[in-house]
Amino acid sequence: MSRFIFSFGIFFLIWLGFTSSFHYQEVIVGAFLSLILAFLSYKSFTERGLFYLNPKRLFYIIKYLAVFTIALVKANFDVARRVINPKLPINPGIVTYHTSLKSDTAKMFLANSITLTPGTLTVDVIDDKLYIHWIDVISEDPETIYNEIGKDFEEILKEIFR
Amino acid sequence: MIYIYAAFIILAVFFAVLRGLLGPTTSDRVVALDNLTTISTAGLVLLGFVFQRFIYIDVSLIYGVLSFVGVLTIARYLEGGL
Amino acid sequence: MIYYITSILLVLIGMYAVLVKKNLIKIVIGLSIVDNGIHLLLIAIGYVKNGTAPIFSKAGLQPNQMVDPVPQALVLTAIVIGLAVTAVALSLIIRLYDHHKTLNINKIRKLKW
Amino acid sequence: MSWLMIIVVVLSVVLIIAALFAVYQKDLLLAVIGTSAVSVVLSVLFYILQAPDVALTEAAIGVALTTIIFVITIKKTKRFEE
Amino acid sequence: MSPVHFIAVPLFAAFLIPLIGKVSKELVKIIPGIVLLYLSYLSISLFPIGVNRPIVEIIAGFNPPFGITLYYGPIAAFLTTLITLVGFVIWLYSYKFIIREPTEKYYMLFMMLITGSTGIVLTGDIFNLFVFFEITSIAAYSLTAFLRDRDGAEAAFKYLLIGSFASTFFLLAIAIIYANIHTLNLADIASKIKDIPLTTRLFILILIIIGLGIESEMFPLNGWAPDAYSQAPSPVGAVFGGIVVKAAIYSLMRIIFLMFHTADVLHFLVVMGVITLLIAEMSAMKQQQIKRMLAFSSIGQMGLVIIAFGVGTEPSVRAAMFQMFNHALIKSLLFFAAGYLVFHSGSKKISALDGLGHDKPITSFFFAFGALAIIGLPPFSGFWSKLYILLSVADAGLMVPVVLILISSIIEAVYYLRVVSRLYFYKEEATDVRRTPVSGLVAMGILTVVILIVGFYPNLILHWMTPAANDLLDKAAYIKFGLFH
Amino acid sequence: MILNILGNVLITIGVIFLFLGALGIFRMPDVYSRMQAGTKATTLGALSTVIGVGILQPEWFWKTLLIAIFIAISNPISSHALARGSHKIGIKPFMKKEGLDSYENVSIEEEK
Amino acid sequence: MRKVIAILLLIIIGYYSIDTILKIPFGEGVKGVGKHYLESTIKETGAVNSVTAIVVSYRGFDTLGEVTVLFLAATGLGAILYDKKGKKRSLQNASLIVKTSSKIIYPLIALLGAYVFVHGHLTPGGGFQGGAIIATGVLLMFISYRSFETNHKALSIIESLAGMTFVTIGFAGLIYGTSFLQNILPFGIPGELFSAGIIPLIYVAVGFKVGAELTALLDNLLKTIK
Repeated sequence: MSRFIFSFGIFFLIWLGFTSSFHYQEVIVGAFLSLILAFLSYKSFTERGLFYLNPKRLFYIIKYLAVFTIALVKANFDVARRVINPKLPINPGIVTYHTSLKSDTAKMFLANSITLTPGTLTVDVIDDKLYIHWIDVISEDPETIYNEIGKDFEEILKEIFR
Repeated sequence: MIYIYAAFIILAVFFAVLRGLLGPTTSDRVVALDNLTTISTAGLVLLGFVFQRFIYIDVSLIYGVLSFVGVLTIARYLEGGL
Repeated sequence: MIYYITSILLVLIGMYAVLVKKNLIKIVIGLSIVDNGIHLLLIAIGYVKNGTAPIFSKAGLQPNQMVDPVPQALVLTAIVIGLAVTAVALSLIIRLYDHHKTLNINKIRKLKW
Repeated sequence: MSWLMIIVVVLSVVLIIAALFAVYQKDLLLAVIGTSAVSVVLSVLFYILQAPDVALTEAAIGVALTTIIFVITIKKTKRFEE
Repeated sequence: MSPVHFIAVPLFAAFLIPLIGKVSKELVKIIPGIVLLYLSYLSISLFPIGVNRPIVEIIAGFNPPFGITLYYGPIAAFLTTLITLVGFVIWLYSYKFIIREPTEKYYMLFMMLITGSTGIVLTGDIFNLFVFFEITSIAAYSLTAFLRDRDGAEAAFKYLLIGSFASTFFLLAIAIIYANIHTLNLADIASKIKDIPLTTRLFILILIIIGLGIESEMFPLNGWAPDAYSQAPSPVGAVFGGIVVKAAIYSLMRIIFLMFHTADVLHFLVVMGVITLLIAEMSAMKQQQIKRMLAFSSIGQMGLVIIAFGVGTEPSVRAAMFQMFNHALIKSLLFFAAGYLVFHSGSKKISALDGLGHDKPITSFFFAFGALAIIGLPPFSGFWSKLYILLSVADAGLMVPVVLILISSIIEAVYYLRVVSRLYFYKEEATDVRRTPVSGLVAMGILTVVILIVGFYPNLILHWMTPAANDLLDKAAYIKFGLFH
Repeated sequence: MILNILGNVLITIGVIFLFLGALGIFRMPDVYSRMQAGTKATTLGALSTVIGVGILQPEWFWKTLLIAIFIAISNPISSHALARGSHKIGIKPFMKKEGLDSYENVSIEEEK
Repeated sequence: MRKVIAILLLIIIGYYSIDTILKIPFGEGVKGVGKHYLESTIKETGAVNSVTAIVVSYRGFDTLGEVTVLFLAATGLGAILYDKKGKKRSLQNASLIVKTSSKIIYPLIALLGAYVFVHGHLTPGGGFQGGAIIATGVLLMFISYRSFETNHKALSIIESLAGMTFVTIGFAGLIYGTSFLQNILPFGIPGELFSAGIIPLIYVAVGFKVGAELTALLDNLLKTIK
């Protein structure tokens, strides 16, 4: 039930975003469509439902967004640096990253975040191992990899999906 | 202002197309295509702003969604899925 | 003007592919390029300088600043028809490939071409 | 020449290049990527020609569906032209 | 009671069939028959009205040239009647002939083919014509490839290639027309066509002749036809010969007479018709397969019709219409008979038909009957139409075509009689014990009876041809009715 | 006024990064590095352009935000799928030192 | 040889078409039928989007034909690729990221499709585009999950019912109005969601139909024959 309400809410919000209008007809049709869609797909859409709306989790979600944005901007300046000056030392390679996250959604967010942060690109996720293409492999030590690549995200995501 | 935007976008399209033409492997070209669609998505929003029509934004939205599926299909083909 | 020339060039490139290429899928690609060229031509015909889309979504839009909606409606129909034809053609290709194990038009010569 | 005109010229050139690429490429998958690029650029051109309806349709059908059915067919048959 | 039923009802049936298919497979087979029966009834009851005064049916409540109109004039009345009747007979024949799965899809495609053909005949809007053309052709492509054990896919691909090329040209022509005179209604275009510069008009004419000529099997554009006819299931061959080509040729002639009615164009048509006729008959002579032979013969007959239209006088157009009517019936009969002959002999070759006349007397009789009718021997109906065409062409002073038509008739007689003689005068032990189903025989019987009746009383049909011919020739009336109803 | 400047600045940044992304895929040495440059720079570029437009035109904001969110989700995914695909068809990453490819011997496990 | 002939042919075609087309004035005001449509769209159909008004109302018959063409393509594909032995998709596993994300994105794409076809008379888009978007969403699931199956029976029932709805709306116009496909509902206030008479109804039917058809088409194409 909580999953159903959660998906309905998300769909409805997105509908409002699509129409950008609070005209009563739009709202009615939107609610109706969201209801049908939520009924059809709530099982696959979300694993946990309303669980994400816990204030503590909301706080972490906001924190996650902030960290993510900063990382994205940093990553871009990194890219800019490399693009403008391709002579910079690089040492590309694919490394294994062990994650302790359990939920699939969490892993997906972690992988996407890693892709968008400086110098890394997720190639595959198998069980709890992420294979990451790293443009400048500093070391192959799992501890260093963990700290360098995904520590910030993983800690926050752990809180969100706990 | 608009000239600067246009210049940058044209240059971006130029390099993406160049990579698409040169790209030694298939993946390179698909990356170029993906890039081209992303540039177009942003460019369409900008153009919509220039034309001052709100409804044009819809096109951009759908563009983003569908080109994503297209690229994903090609990627799945490459990895032997599909 | 540039639209007209571009569209005709597209049509010609597509027709070249259809007439010269031996590969079945290439031929269908050529057909779809020809279609695209004609669609561009139609839309360019309907364009009006400094016009805007024929959608009265906000106040103050006058019909005389709008581009011609008719070619757009025609192109919508034509695009869908093009998709249908492409789909049928590709399914035929799949069947031909199952039968002959080749996509080369010269090797599928049970019937005279 | 206004900035829009320059963009249109660039896009037209890209369009022709992509079409030629699609026709001349021996690898059918790349040819399909070429047609996809043709559709992408074409849809931007439709947008500039103030036809959002058509641009949307081209995005939905040209960029996504046509590409996808071509890719599926290639998967079912053969990727390289003899 | 309005002409829109001709399009909407079969379409509704096509949409309905999958639903019915969930309930009963047998019902799926019956529904097209019911629909076609209703349409035949409708066409016969609307016929006298349409002949007296064209019915212009407005779609969606917008007056022409803004909305789409259906123009149900004498010629359209005649052709819809022909299409629905032939369609009904073809359904009757298919009832037992199409046993291969997926039958449901066969009937859906068949219904949509009928929709498309009637649409081509009825519509009064050039882009709508294009849409119906596409419906017809896509249905035809799929039906050509319907049987899996033949080279149907190859023939269908060839057909599709040529067909899409044609439709591209047609679309280009529509684009140019719209760009110049900003209208799509046929009557409106006809009244404004003079505003287009001459060279542009010429280019449009060429595009349209290529675009529509392909479906009407005009000479350099008919490469698809023999393969498609021979690889498709027999009833589908009958559909092509009896329905699709007729609709296509009508639309071509309608556009030419409305927009480009000049002496030069008509002469060009005569020349094309003669070339089509001669080449087709020569090729038919050489064929080893019976259905390919029928296909070439069909192309030849279309050449004859094009010549008659090209002469452009009232008697010649009348004769052309009559010939179209005869050809639709006789060619369907021939395809039906050939279908079962091929089925019984187990081979598509003409040489495999030896002695079937003794083994399968009824089917063979129908084939022989059709062959004699299409050659144009009295008292069959084919005789009259050929005679009228010859007379009208001679009246117009075109002696060379007359001679060539006569020569081609002799060629035609030779190759048809060759098949008939093989059927009856060669002895061979036949072992096939399968019977021709009753529904097939009934279908052939109906056609035979109609051919005989028309053969004895040609005025029965010819009487209605005069308004039809006038309808085609009288551009002013078309514009008047089409625009201001 | 401030919104106006902010929006224009965002768009400018976005456009520059779009350009840099394209330049990146042009100049980088191998597919994976190109993907990295392409994904990151175009994602930020598109995000910032789109949001910039949303700020300039306040009633468009929600829709542009949706586009931005969608781009942020979909871009890395397609990039990842492409990287995986490239590796599967045997495109080796450019490496200075041998043996840094820990993904080399991992095969796709079958779906249960 | 074939190349030379083709190029010669193309040069001829190209010359004449360029010659013809360059005579067409570019960008000079709307004339003829188009002008009338622009001036009277709101008055005569109640739709804000003239293109939609033309597609569904003025030239609604074309749209019926268009729907038929797509239906025909789906049917024809089914007939051409028919196989008695039943068919199965062969898919390798997608990666976890793709799987998880397509689960999340798929309903959103469906919602977007629904948005597009419900708002056909107000914004760009309409039934075809909406249907195509929904089918693309389903395709996303097809390529991510090997076990994802659509209910064929339901699809074909949706297809049939939607098609019949379209024709029935047409006949309703014939019975309660004066002509086939005529608008028999009130126009409402232009710009609102519930306006423009039968246009939204037709577009919803078309959307469902196109979505179901394209899904069936893709499904048919994805399944191997062996």
